[in-house]
Amino acid sequence: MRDLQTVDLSARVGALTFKNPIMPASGTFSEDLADVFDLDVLGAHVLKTIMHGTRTGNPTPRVCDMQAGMINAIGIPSKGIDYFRDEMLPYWAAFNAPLVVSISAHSVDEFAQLCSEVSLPGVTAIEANISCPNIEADGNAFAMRPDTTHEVVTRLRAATDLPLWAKLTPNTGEPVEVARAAQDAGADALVVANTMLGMSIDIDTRRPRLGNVMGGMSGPAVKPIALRMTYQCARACDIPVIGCGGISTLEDVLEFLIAGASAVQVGTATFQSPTVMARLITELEDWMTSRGLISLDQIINTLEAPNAGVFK
Amino acid sequence: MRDLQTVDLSARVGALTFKNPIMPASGTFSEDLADVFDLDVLGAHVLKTIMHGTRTGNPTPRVCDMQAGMINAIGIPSKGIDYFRDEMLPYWAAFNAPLVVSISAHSVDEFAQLCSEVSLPGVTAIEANISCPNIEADGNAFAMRPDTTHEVVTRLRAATDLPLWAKLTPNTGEPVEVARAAQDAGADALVVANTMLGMSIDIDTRRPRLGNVMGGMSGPAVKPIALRMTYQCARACDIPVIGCGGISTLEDVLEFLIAGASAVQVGTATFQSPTVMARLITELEDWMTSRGLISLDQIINTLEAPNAGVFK
Amino acid sequence: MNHIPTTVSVPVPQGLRPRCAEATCFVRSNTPVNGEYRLLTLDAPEAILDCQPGQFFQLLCPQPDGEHPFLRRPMSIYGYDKAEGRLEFLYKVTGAGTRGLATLRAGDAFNVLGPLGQGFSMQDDWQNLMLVARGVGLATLAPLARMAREKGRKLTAICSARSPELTMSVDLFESYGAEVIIVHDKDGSSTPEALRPLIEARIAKGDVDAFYTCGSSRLLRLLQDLGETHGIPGEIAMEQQMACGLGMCQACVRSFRVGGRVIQRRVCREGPVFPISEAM
Amino acid sequence: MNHIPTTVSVPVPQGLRPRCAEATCFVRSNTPVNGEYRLLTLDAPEAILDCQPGQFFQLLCPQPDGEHPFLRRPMSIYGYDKAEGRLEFLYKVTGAGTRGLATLRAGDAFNVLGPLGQGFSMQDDWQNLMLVARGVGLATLAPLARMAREKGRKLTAICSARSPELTMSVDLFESYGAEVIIVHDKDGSSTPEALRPLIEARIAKGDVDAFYTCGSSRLLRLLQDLGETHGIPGEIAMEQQMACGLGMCQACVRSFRVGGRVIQRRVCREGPVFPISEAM
Ligand SMILES: Cc1cc2nc3c(=O)[nH]c(=O)nc-3n(C[C@H](O)[C@H](O)[C@H](O)COP(=O)(O)OP(=O)(O)OC[C@H]3O[C@@H](n4cnc5c(N)ncnc54)[C@H](O)[C@@H]3O)c2cc1C
Ligand SMILES: Cc1cc2nc3c(=O)[nH]c(=O)nc-3n(C[C@H](O)[C@H](O)[C@H](O)COP(=O)(O)OP(=O)(O)OC[C@H]3O[C@@H](n4cnc5c(N)ncnc54)[C@H](O)[C@@H]3O)c2cc1C
Ligand SMILES: Cc1cc2nc3c(=O)[nH]c(=O)nc-3n(C[C@H](O)[C@H](O)[C@H](O)COP(=O)(O)O)c2cc1C
Ligand SMILES: Cc1cc2nc3c(=O)[nH]c(=O)nc-3n(C[C@H](O)[C@H](O)[C@H](O)COP(=O)(O)O)c2cc1C
Ligand code: FES
Ligand code: FES
Repeated sequence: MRDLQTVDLSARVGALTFKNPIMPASGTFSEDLADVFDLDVLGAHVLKTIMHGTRTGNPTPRVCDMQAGMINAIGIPSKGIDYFRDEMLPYWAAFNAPLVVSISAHSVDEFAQLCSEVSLPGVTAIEANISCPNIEADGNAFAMRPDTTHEVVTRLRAATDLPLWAKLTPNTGEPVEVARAAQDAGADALVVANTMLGMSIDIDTRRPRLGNVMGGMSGPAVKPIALRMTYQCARACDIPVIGCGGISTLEDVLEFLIAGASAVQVGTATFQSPTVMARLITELEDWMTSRGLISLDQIINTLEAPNAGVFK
Repeated sequence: MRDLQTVDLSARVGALTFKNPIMPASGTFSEDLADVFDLDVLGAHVLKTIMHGTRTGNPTPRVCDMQAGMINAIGIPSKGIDYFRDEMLPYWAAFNAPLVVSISAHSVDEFAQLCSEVSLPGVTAIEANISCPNIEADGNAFAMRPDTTHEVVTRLRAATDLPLWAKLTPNTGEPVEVARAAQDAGADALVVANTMLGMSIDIDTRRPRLGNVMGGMSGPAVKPIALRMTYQCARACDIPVIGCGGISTLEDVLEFLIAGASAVQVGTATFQSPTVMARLITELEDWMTSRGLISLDQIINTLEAPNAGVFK
Repeated sequence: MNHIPTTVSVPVPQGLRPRCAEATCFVRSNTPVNGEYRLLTLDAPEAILDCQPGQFFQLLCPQPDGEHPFLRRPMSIYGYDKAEGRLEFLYKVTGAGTRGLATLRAGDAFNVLGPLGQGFSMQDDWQNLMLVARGVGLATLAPLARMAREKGRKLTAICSARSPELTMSVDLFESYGAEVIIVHDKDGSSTPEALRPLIEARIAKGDVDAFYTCGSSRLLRLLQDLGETHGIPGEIAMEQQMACGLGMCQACVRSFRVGGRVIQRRVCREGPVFPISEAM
Repeated sequence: MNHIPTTVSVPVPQGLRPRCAEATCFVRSNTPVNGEYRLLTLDAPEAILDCQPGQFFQLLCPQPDGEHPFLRRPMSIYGYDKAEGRLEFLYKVTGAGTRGLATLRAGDAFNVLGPLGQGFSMQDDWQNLMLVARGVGLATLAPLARMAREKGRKLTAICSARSPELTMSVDLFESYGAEVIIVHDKDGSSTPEALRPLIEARIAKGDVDAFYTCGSSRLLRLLQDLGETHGIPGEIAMEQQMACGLGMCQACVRSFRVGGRVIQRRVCREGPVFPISEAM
């Protein structure tokens, strides 16, 4: 019997179904990657966060190395909503892969307005970047606290009929409370998580390695943080969680799925190897085949955790 | 003139002066290291956190690997205050290097009582581990919030005349507020920081790699987090900061000093190379000599940060 | 690979010849032994070659392609020779660290820390020794053969494996004059039920003053039971996940039954060798 | 080194021959050129050898002892030959990544991503070319020599260095028929003040239709000034810290003055070659 069944990679995230659970992380993906592989193999396309007006972003240098990862302080350079609607949307709408648009803003009003303005045909879901540590000083973003999260997600919920994802930050001390606040306010899914605030100094010049002094850490070094938060949020919430942080190998993908993620986003790994997402899809399929698994349900949320009860 | 001056490695931490700024991090050091090098070369000795009664610690496995670091869920196995007073203190008091005793407790009362009981002759300073993420579920410790920090440090301050250091956690979303709370409550110095809560899963068994499911990340992967917090706390507070997190090379030591640390603690690096602390002392001296520097004051808090104003 | 300079000398307490040290060794060879096992032979400095059977080293494993072992990996001393400057490990490739070990080639530099822990004892009245080992446990017990010969003891080695081809170190035991009994899963001779009468027969002949074993909890229970019944002491080498290997971190504890109480001991420091009667 | 398997083939859009690709190359040689520079010569697959002078590759650098470069490092194409399957980089050892490059030995596998970015143009009416380069900028400008010869253009190369011994690539320029002028710091011939009359004399003779340069902001300002005064266009190759190298992350922006406005462009995508008149 088993031989007759084929592996079904499809991933359900609330009401949406993606043909596989692999999608890019916001800010690490653009049309430029189409030079390297066929972007339609991806489960979804997630765009760099856009803001309402045009913005330059942070001073350079905007990136630096660390052991097993990188730190970025790109900021959110943005060409604004008009450019998105007129130039970007038509380009992405031509793909089969569903389009997820990431948005952000400095105030709740602006956020809600942008949310309603990007709710256009061709857009499949909206990812609310309520967590970018570069927008406000010291990493303070809406997602740092349950109350501010609840407030902004409530307003975003009212502003769109599209599926709404809230992207959380690992910089908060209350990840579970923030996740619940997003759920209670009507988010359809959680993206867990954005970058961790860090810093690096050039000892020869005694200057920060980033123009912005501090920046967001990503890559393998932060994977255990994102995995822990994914596990915490998946246990605490009923809405699906999309894992994100340091994913670069098949083992990483499986760790997040086992911890409870319904899908995953891949960021920094694409900078090391632009074809990594396409490879992960193939490797996941091969791995499932070799183990006789036919559905992601046989992997997602299957952690054997005898002592897990002691954690919230 | 310069040739006549010799490098002075001594490090001032409030009223205390250490002969150099290198000391071990709590929990990564014990008398066993005396088999490897002369422990009197160190700036100070910092012991594994003790609690009042006897405790077993967490289930095994207690440690696992990650890229560029490790995760531990040792917990605080403790032989209690009597064993400390009768067995450990006499051993450590025989060294010239000053002794720093790390303590912790589950309640403010117990914490204060232990603090007063360990304030014995032979003890130079007390490090309050108000941040160990394994003690309470999900990493919630006193140092997660300014109010609980203020409360416990106030009580500890009243319980001892010895210099009191507060060891902070990177798991909080309010590191600066917590640091200020510790300072306001009378701490003499801050140790920045303890481990970051993370998790790892064995995909073959689908079990957590740690008996305790989650644990504290340490090593090079977390260095940018600890460095960022050191910088934030050193700018926000008047009391000295002792940097801790991922320090394994001379460059790391210098990064923390430049960011504002008055001294540093070395933990996980000792597991990779037990002689690392002794080497760092020599390398620091050589580096200063080669650059004609004679005092740590020429390094500490010398970050050139044109944009730093935008950060708290 | 991680960068651990070993050229910088560090101050050592007056009069203390380091009991253990970090040292850079050079690979002589690193060859497959049978299916899953490899033998790593190193040129090692004298300073780290005052070893006891049962002690171990903490190996800083190279990073194999795409994997990143960070902590050192504990490995029993399989062979050592101070005069020749030789140190050997017999290892099974199981994960990132041992896959890293498998990449070592002749001439490579390789950082080790040791010797660590407490080795086997061989008390004066333990004249007739019986060793029961399986799989990688043989790596740990093998140096007992030379020790037994040096001390003029009689050694019987029961070597257990999945199938007869997979037994290891038989030649080594025999070269030191040990009697070797091979048992295996294929014919059922390796089960505790089959081993019990075999061992009891030897005990009856007065041929067993002490047991040595390693690893398998089925064997441990069998030997604990036989030991208690017949008043035969013995030692077991145990394993546990480690970080420091020196006794500092308390990662490697296991529970032991001592005088009616259950206590925790560090495998790296109080062990890895413990009395069979106390192991759990 | 990081693990990037390149054997798995990935789906590429119908009809698109990848403009750039990840590929495993093999090191032919990696030799010192003078004090600080090294020449890395690779055996490279055909698929990545449709290069233009001025384009670059993103190199996945091996980890040197104790250092951990994570991001790829951008390097200009110094030489390439599709027929021969050869790709060359001339690099200066400055930090962790380039120290890692320096550890590569003949036969080593090495992962590169490219060719990337927009190379130099050589418009039809640019018949007399003048190139002004210093230090590592020579690595970027060197392939222009062959391009000029192939297109039958006349090339004058002003090579600047700290001292005469440190000039590089002079033979390479001359082998393609370029006239080489060496200037250096020791006799002061490399300052903008000394270069200006030298270049102006050539301009006066009608010998300069276009400039090419790279790197130094003092040279840029001199050439911008001369270009504006005499109506001479030109191109500059610029540098900036990069993460992706493909245009995705916006790490590598620089400011440009275009039509009275200051705009930001990505060095990796719109560049690294830009009009001299727009550079800032
Ligand atoms: C004192 C002692 C002596 C040993 N002697 C030998 C020997 O001579 N030959 C041999 O092949 N093996 C021996 N082992 C087991 C060996 O340490 C492990 O097989 C090895 O650490 C596995 O590492 P890995 O990265 O390949 O596997 P992984 O499974 O990827 O290791 C993951 C982590 O778990 C730890 N770990 C995994 N298995 C064990 C284990 N059995 N014991 C302790 N830690 C483990 C690793 O050290 C690492 O930190 C010994 C273990 C101990 C404690
Ligand atoms: C398009 C382009 C072409 C280049 N061509 C060459 C060449 O042909 N030969 C050559 O020697 N160098 C060239 N460089 C510079 C080269 O990229 C850097 O010297 C190299 O990245 C330094 O890396 P490192 O780790 O050794 O130094 P580190 O100083 O340790 O690098 C730290 C970080 O800064 C980045 N960085 C440092 N210097 C530069 C720089 N000048 N430009 C961009 N990023 C930098 C590194 O990539 C790394 O991310 C080029 C740069 C660019 C952008
Ligand atoms: C260069 C860069 C730019 C990023 N820009 C954004 C962004 O605009 N919006 C956002 O929500 N996250 C952004 N991120 C965070 C990523 O989407 C992702 O959450 C994070 O990098 C962790 O995943 P990774 O380790 O796989 O990269 C950015 C990350 C990087 C490295
Ligand atoms: C095995 C282990 C045990 C630790 N135990 C303690 C402890 O008992 N008390 C404490 O305050 N910190 C403890 N820590 C945290 C360290 O003191 C240090 O803050 C942390 O590891 C970061 O530094 P590092 O990266 O240099 O190790 C422990 C860390 C490790 C790795
Ligand atoms: S491994 Fe650290 S105490 Fe045993
Ligand atoms: S390096 Fe990423 S956009 Fe240029």
